[in-house]
Amino acid sequence: MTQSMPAIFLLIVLAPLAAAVVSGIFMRFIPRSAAHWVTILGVGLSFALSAYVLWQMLFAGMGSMNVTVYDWAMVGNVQFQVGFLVDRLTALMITVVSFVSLMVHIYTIGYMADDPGYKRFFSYISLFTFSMLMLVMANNFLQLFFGWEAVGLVSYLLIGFWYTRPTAIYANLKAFLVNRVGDFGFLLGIALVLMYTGSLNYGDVFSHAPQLAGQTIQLFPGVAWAVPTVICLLLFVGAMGKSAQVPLHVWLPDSMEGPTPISALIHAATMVTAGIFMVARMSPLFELSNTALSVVMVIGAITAMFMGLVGIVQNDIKRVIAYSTLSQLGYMATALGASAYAVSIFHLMTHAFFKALLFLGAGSVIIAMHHEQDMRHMGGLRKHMPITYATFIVGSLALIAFPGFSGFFSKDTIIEAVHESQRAGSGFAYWCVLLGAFVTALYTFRMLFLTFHGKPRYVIEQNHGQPADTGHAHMQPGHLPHAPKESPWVVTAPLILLAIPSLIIGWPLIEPLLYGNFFAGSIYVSPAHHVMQSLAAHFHGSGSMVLESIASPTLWVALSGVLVAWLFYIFRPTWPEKTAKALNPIYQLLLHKFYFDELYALLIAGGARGLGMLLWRFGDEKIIDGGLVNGSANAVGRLARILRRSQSGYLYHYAFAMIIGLCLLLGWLILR
Amino acid sequence: MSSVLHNLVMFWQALPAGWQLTLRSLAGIVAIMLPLILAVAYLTLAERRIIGFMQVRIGPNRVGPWGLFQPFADVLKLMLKEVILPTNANRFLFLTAPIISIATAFAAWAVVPFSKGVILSDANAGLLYILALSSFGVYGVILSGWASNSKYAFLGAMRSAAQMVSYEIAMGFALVGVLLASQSLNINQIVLSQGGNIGHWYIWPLLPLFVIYLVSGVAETNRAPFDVAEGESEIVAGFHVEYSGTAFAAFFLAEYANMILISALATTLFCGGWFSPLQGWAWLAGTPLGFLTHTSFIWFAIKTCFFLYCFLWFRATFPRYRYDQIMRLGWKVFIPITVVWLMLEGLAIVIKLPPWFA
Amino acid sequence: MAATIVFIVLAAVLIGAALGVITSRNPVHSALFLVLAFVTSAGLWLLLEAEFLALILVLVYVGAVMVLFLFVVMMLDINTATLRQGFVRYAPLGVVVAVIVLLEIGYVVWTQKLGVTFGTPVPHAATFSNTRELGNLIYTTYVYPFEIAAVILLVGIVAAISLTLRRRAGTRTQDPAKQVRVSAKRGRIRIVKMPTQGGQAE
Amino acid sequence: MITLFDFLALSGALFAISVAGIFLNRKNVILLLMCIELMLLAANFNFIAFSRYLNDPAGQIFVFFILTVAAAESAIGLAILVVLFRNHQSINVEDIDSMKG
Repeated sequence: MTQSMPAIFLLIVLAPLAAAVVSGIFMRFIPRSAAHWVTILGVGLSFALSAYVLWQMLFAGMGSMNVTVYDWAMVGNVQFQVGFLVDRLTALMITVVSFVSLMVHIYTIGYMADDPGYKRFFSYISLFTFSMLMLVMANNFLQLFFGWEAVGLVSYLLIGFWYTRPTAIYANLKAFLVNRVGDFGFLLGIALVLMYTGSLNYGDVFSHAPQLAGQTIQLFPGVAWAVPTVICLLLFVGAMGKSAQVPLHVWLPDSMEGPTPISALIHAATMVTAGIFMVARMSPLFELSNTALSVVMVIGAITAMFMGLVGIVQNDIKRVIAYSTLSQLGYMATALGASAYAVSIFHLMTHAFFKALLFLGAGSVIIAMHHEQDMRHMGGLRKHMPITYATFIVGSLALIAFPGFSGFFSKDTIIEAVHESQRAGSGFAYWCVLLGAFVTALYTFRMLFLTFHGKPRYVIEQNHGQPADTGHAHMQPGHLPHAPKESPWVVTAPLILLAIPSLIIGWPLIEPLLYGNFFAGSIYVSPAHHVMQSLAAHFHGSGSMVLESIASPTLWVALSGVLVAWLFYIFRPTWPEKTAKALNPIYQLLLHKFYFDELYALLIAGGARGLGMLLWRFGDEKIIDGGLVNGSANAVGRLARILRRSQSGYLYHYAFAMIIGLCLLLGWLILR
Repeated sequence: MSSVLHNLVMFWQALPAGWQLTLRSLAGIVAIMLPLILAVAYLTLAERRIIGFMQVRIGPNRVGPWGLFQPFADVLKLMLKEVILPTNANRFLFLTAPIISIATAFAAWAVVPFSKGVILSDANAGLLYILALSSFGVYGVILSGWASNSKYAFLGAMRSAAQMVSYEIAMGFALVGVLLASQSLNINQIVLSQGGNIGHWYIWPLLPLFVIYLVSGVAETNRAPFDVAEGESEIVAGFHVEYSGTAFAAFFLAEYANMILISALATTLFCGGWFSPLQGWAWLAGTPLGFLTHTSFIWFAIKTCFFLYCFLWFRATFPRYRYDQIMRLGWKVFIPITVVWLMLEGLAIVIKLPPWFA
Repeated sequence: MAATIVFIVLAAVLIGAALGVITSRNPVHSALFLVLAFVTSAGLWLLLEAEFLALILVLVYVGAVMVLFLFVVMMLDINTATLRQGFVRYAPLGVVVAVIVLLEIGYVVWTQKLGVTFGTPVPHAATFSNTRELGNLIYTTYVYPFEIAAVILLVGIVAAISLTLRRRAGTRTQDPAKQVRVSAKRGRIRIVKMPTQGGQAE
Repeated sequence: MITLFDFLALSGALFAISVAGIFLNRKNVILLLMCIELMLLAANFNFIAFSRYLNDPAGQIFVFFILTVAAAESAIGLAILVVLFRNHQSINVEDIDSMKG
């Protein structure tokens, strides 16, 4: 069994890559159906094998495996390898990733049916699956970084999938640039790791980790920093970029310019969780630095709370879900900061299911609304699309942590964990995540009510003598050519398949995952950090957890959020407008997303522009062009103009020079 | 009578060693020069008679018995003629040129062995000396042509000089073959190394080199059929067209002395010098004809005369070469052949090919 | 004694010839003075028992190189008048520099004695051959420099020929080989069959 | 008795004369070439004299090489000169300054 494992790992990774190559490079030679069949087969194979690996881990007692399949290069003593570290954390991740990916693949058949870039899209998402699997399965920092950048690249490509839209191009540029900031920190962190441990291999680095604890580094003269803190903060900067934590979150809402399946796959379920995964993977390093963990926690809490607030005022259905994603990622980061890595990963998994479900559901709505995403033009869709509605409800309840749904188990535990944590900033974080629950419920049900309940706010235009296929582009916002109807089975099937785990996955998994020592060997928690133990002390099984939730504030906070949403959007639909007027400054603040974009545009873009202008005007034109290029040419020219005098071209002048030189040389030899 | 002789001997012994050397050398020079001039004189006569014979006419036969005094009459005539200096000619160079010609022609004889031990200077680098002097001979031609301030003379001088310089290379290479074979530059040594019998003569292993040497010699001396320098039908009489009287006689003398020198060298270097062609024939030694196997000046003279005859024969036989053909022959035929043959000879020396290189 | 006299005479002639080279009005005279200088040098080298080099100097320089010089000098239609402009003007400078060089060399040679002591030359045995000695050295120790020198000469030949070679248009040349190869039957005569006029022949 | 220094003085004088010659005949390329030959001759003198007085034939080898190189040099130099004359109708150094700076 273990002998065949390296081959299986390779197959898991390479199957999507092969599919991506086939559907991408041979795009012109294969039919549309071949593109989706080959990629679905590839990812399906990946999923099947991942599930097999997970099964082996859970029930057949397979230990973690660290295999190196290829020595890529050797520089000095540093080996660059391609290898796989597969333990329970990895197995769980690859299963989730390949499952969600498979769902998205299937869903895409319906969603992108009319798109000219159909085959290209399949190639991209397969390539993405490959990259994500490489990232997750890496056993060294180099491969991790490769996967990290590869998912970034695919994300860039997919956000700008509709490359004729200027907004898409701006969005993918933004995502790319913001991610560069994170990657820069990440790369510095990796460099520092290499510098202090001399290796890029996880195993070597983690075994060296305890020795790092006492070391300090002087980033600025005179200020000694603990090395683990610096490394962890730098690595977390990378995670902030990838997992969209404040203040590097700005790219994620804009990335909704990409097709909806992508939003589900990349910007909700998988890629954005790479940062969370990475921090969990680096737990032996993070455990060394309380400072870093505090930073992680506070950043996560801020993200969880404030990004949720922004979600309340959004009208674009996908943007609401995007802000909800940000908020949930904040929850995960907060859990990391509380040393509750397992909880974080648990939430990552449940979130992957229900958030993918919500996105795909939103996509289903968008199909029905003919690519209209503004919720102000929706309403009452419940009757027209029952399956979507039902699954959407499941997703929403999971999201607001309604007892019994998967999100409940993970999110509630996170809040409990933060409550238990004694780390600096945990008090602030606790209130953030608690209020966050209210906010989550508010925006989730606002979205639900606006979309599926109430009166329809769209107009059905019977075609005025125009051919029906002249396109949706000619429609006014909120005008539809015909009544919305339920999406085809390729769309609804993934919804149902995702709804099932969203509903039930928490019940069986919470105990083994969180309290069953499942991640032993994958995640290291310092004995000093007792959060999980104290949580375990309160835990008496999932059933009792559900029952006990009545006593916890979380449920009531969430339910009050639902109630407020019902009041505002069902009971008295005029209230939101009035409230917005009454609380105009806050409303404006939220509507402008705390002015992050404006701030960045002013400071960073403006600063960069000013710096660029300075460099261009002064550095480039004056110094380089004027001084170095033309200046050196001019200097040579001027010098040559003087030296040219000596080059008379007359042979005898040269001969004279030689002879006189000889005389002087002889004279010097004599007088020496 | 004997007391006079005795006094003379006493006087000689009283002289310092340097004087003795000088006087002895002078005596040797005179002893070579006089017969040589005589030989040249009679060579001119022989030429006229032989060519006359070949062309079925009589030739000079009026002065003295069989015309034997004809050369003296010619000399007398030339000596009595006026030496004309052309206008604007460089007087000094004009008069120096024939002297250079004749001096180099005679000086080369210093290292020629006439018989066993009969040699003026047994120099180590005798062969080089001869080559050096023969290359120096070019100057007589060039200077005479240039100093005459005459187009014909100048053209002739240019032709002649270029021709001599070109053929000197082929000639030098041919002589390198000889020095390779004998492993010496000393001419006496070269002759000695050919001793034994006629088979040891270098003419056999070096036959191509010998032919080239002989032809180059003809070209060096500007003799027919390589006499484009004088080419009387083209450029009147070549480089010495402006010369007359004694000066002309000097050129004449030099040309014929050079002919004799070339012949003598062909004899010495390739044909065993003073060795008898019958040397080594043991059965002859006991007979009355045994003296024929002895080394002797006579053999040297006979061989030299044979080559001289060849010179005259060529003149009577061959039409004149065109100038470009001469150059082509020298550069493109002779030099490659000599180089190739030198390689073969080197090979033969390495494998010690008997009897010459054993 | 005799050697000293020979040395003095030859050295005097050599110096005179060298002066002649640089002061002659006519380049031909300069060349001839140079020939004289080479010949006297060869004589002096004989005094130094370097007979091979002395003869080679005459053979190569006097016999070939200087002839080449003379050819060029004589055949080029050189305007010597313009070439000698500034001769007088530069003469003092030339003399001053020459004197400086001479003084420096003299100082090094006499005052410092080069800092070395030299023995007297060892007289050679009668059978000693300078040529053989040089040959032994050239073909053993210095064989690679010798080969390089050969290559340099080859390059010199190729360069000199290719520089001066020019194909003049419109020259007519004979190809003797072609002339010899001509077949009288096929190349020169053409036999044409002509029908007779019929009946007119007697 | 002729000493080494006599030869060295002679060659020094020869060298000085040729140096002066370069200054005097600065316009005539042929004479410049001749002066260079004269300089080489002076150098050869030293080699041979040292070779003789140090009893080391290696000096003569160098003379041999100098002669070789100088012969090649003058052949090429004269060839250039001929071509030059063919193109310029002059060998005046002042006419061949087309490469001046």
